[in-house]
Amino acid sequence: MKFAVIVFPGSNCDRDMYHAVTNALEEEAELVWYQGANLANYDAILLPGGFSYGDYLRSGAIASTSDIVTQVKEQAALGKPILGVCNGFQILLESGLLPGAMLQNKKLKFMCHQEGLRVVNNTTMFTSNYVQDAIVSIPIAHQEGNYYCDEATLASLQANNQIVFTYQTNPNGSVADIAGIVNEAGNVLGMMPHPERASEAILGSADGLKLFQSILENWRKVYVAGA
Amino acid sequence: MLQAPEITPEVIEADRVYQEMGITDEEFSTIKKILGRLPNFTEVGIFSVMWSEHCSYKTSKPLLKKFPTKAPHVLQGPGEGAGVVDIGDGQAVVFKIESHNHPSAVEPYQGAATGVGGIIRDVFSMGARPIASLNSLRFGNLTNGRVKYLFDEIVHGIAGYGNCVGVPTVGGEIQFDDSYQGNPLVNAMCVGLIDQKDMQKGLAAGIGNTVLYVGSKTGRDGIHGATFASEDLTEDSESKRSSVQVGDPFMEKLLIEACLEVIHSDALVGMQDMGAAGLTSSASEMASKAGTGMEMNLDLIPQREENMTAYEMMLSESQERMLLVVQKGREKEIQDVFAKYDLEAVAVGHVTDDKQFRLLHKGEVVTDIPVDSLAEDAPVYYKPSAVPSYFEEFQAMTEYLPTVMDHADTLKSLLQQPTIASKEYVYDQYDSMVQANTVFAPGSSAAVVRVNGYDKALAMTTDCNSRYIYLDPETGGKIAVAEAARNIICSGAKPLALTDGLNFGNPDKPENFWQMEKSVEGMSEASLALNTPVISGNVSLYNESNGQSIFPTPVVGMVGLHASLADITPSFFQHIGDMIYVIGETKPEFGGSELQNLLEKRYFGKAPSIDLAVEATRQMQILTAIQSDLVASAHDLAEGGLGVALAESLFTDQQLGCEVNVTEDATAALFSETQSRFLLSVKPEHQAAFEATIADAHLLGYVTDTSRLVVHHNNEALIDESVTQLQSLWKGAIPCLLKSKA
Amino acid sequence: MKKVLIHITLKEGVLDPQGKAVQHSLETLGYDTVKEVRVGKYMELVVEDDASIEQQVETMCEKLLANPVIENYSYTVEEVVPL
Amino acid sequence: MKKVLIHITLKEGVLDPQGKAVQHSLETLGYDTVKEVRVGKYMELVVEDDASIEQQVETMCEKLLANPVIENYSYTVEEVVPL
Ligand SMILES: Nc1ncnc2c1ncn2[C@@H]1O[C@H](COP(=O)(O)OP(=O)(O)O)[C@@H](O)[C@H]1O
Ligand SMILES: [Mg+2]
Repeated sequence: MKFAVIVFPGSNCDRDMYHAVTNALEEEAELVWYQGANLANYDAILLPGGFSYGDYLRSGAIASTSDIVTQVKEQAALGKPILGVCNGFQILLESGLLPGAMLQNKKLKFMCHQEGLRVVNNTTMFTSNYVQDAIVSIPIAHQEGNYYCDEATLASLQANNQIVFTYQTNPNGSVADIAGIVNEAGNVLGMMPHPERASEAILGSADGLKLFQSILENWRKVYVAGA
Repeated sequence: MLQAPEITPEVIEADRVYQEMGITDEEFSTIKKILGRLPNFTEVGIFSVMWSEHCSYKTSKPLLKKFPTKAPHVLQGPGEGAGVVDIGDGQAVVFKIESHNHPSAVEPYQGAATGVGGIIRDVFSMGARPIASLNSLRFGNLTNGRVKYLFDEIVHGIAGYGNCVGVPTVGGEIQFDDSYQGNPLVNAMCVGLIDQKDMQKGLAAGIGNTVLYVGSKTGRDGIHGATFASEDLTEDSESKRSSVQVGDPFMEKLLIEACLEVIHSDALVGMQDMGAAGLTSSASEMASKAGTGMEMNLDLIPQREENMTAYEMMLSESQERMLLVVQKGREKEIQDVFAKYDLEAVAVGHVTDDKQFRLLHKGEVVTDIPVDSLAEDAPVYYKPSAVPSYFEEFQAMTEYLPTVMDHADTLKSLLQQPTIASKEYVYDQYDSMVQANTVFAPGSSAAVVRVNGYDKALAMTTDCNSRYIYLDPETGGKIAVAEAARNIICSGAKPLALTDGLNFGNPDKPENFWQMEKSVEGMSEASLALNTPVISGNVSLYNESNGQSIFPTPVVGMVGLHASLADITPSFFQHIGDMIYVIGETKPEFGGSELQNLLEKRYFGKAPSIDLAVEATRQMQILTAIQSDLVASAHDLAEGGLGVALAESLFTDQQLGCEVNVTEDATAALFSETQSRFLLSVKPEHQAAFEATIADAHLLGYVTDTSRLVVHHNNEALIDESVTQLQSLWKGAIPCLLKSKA
Repeated sequence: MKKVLIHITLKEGVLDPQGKAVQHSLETLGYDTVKEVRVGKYMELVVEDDASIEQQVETMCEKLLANPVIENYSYTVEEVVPL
Repeated sequence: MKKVLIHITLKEGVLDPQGKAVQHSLETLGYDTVKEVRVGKYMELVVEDDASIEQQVETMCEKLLANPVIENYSYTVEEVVPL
């Protein structure tokens, strides 16, 4: 399986994501500069964390206007798995691929530590390797991770089972403890915690690896004969 | 502010305008001799920044010569952007520490942020990828409103910049003492990783080669920052606020990626960042080091503001700028790489053969100076030194022996002293994990960052107990180096080398100069004894406010190498039933201790003594034990002594406890700060092998499952406290102080 | 040249953590007469003259400068007074 | 009740990385008529009526709301129109 890791100016978890796929998952990945790429060549698209465009204006806002996001939308419409982590999630929100918006953390400070997450939906292509309602340890590192959406949107997220991860102890003020959501079709996941930083035990947790393994297994089921 | 280029050379001399730029009468006549004529306004400005303490080390040079700087594993010692040390496999580690004290006192957020940015540039301009940042901070008393503001904003600034550029902040240290009230210290350290074949030097070699300017445009910010850093902080500093620089970490991130891409091109000849004294120092140093000259046309310099003078452009300290020298005719290859990152690389000059530093502006030659004179002819001052009377008084005192009635209460108070208390409030704001190599994030003795793809890791730490150095600079200097090495050893790594950040008061006061002299001597001795040469560093003088000097604070930044990932050792107790040992004898030593601070609210008497031979032997024994897999956890004993170390070893979410027994004087056993001691835990099956490896190991007790810290004295209960409760006091202390009303 | 002044504010009903924090700090400083604080953005753009300037500013706000999920915007256009 | 509108802007000559990035992004989106962007803050305070309100706002700005080292501020006081 071939993953694209999109690199925007200011992305800084791009190499981490690449490492998680190539070394921990042991699949193929490419760092794809945001200009001049053709995303049709990849089986899955990863939008890494960091500070695209310095997080100036609003996190993810400037990146969301770039041409490559138009391509991401096209690939999403084809049903390919798209994962946005942290700044990647913010870009997905700003571009309208996922509903809602990010506000500053309620304590107005950047926060970086391991966080306990609950897998509230293990039926997605990103979470099928987790046990439903399992508690996993995956770090967060953000200043604008306070997920906001209006009540109608929240109701529809809940009705469609689009909430995938919630925080055990809400660190940032997110509506309904939301840490990660999928789109209605289920192939676009945005999450603030960093599974790529939790893909090897030596880094403190390997709980994030299952997420990448889920993507791989579900892809194999569809595309690899006999799998 | 001085910015009147129409002031003629004659007026400069007659009205001694140069004095306002920090040039003395003698220095001015030297300049006249060098040029064979009167310097113009721009030239005086250029000399003033290049000959400032910050750039020329004119008062500290004689001291820095004392540092041992060579060893077979040192690939680059002091003299370049950062020092470089061999770590095998054709790789090297690059590191340096730098102060940003004065800017941070004036505008704490931006001062700290640009400090981080500056040291990161020093590292990637060597061709290394920055892989970790650390910082060493000093503040006054956290009950003071201004101190709270400085503290919050400085931390916020470090986080704001470091998180955005994507370099994990993995460690550091913070101490609080009244002497830093108006003059906080912000020392930032950056560690980089490089393939030895990619090592760059800041050389303007090759006559005719092109000089490229890359990065942010030049504005009027930071003009005279270097000279500003070389003066006392006075009320007047408020009015120098126009020198405040603003950092752009996004620009820095683009520069990192572009510069690290460009180093693979053989069209690149040399690269240097524009740090202190901006364009002036980077350009003149690159030429001087290469034995060439340089000519630049200032009309071509990208400018952010209108009508900038030559003087302003040359002295500007706008951030995020780099100077490159590239082969003539191959500029395009380099420019294309920068263009990918939306960066313009502008040709602004060329390398010449006449060893002159020549600048053109609006068709006129505005500067024509022998380039070597800027770097090499800077004056060197041998300042008088005098033993301060306080030192003689302290040495003559009888041993200070505190009386402690309730050891449990005292332990709780010590855990809440801000210098000892948890710094989680601070480091939670730092992205300590980006790059996905952080094995030990802040909170450990030393930070550990693995070298991805290899079975090895780097340990790093910053340390400096300035109270000991105040009491006895020579002994304190030794302790600072030894303590850094202890932290590295405890993590299971071998110390490689150190970088030093020398923060002192006004060196014109003989007592201050004596402190500098003695602490450098002590540090040098310890560096030799522990085989950790000094490979880079920084000097920050005139750290005073309202006439009061800071405690002498020569910060040590040290890096060590884990020969294997298997050697990485935590500083917390690991398993129920493990045996707890303290290594080394304990004497009643309380001068400069946290207990003295707690009980007396001041420091006096003698600093704890240190025997470097014992230190070196013990460190090697412990490393051997760790490498033989005999040690479950290792923690050095520092502020607050054994009591605090025991508590800290239990502060995990594992719910462990301990039960230990101390003999003789309980106060000394628990709170003395005798040096060269360690707290180790060992699995019972390793007892014999462990005791055979380590001399001076005293069995204290065991790790328990009770989640209580229990200390017996001569087998009678002395302390029996809930670990959870101790931990919450320790964790809550700083947030609680910050919330308290001023 | 025109100067465009843009105000971007959080929509009513959207929690404003920054405004809350500012209000709290003001209270701590003794300003308890301050009942509410909302923090927004203010931008000044220098734009070349153009008949359709208002419409352009509007699309800039829609596309980039404001996030319609949480923010409102308003703007005014002024003459740039030459110095 | 009064409503206080406060504008906080960077002093002239102080680098505005955010404004630069926004301008560049607008340029990329085709708005190359935008020559400069400066980003500041805008705050709305609801404050109890008081004769010395202006002076109070001034000290709030000096002490907390603006950073006088790099920022300027200005404000206007309005009546709160009851709904
Ligand atoms: N206290 C010190 N100990 C050892 N080396 C030092 C010390 N201070 C400065 N140096 C070295 O002198 C050189 C010049 O330092 P500095 O001017 O601070 O560097 P830069 O110009 O990159 O900011 C560097 O190589 C630095 O490592
Ligand atoms: Mg430098």
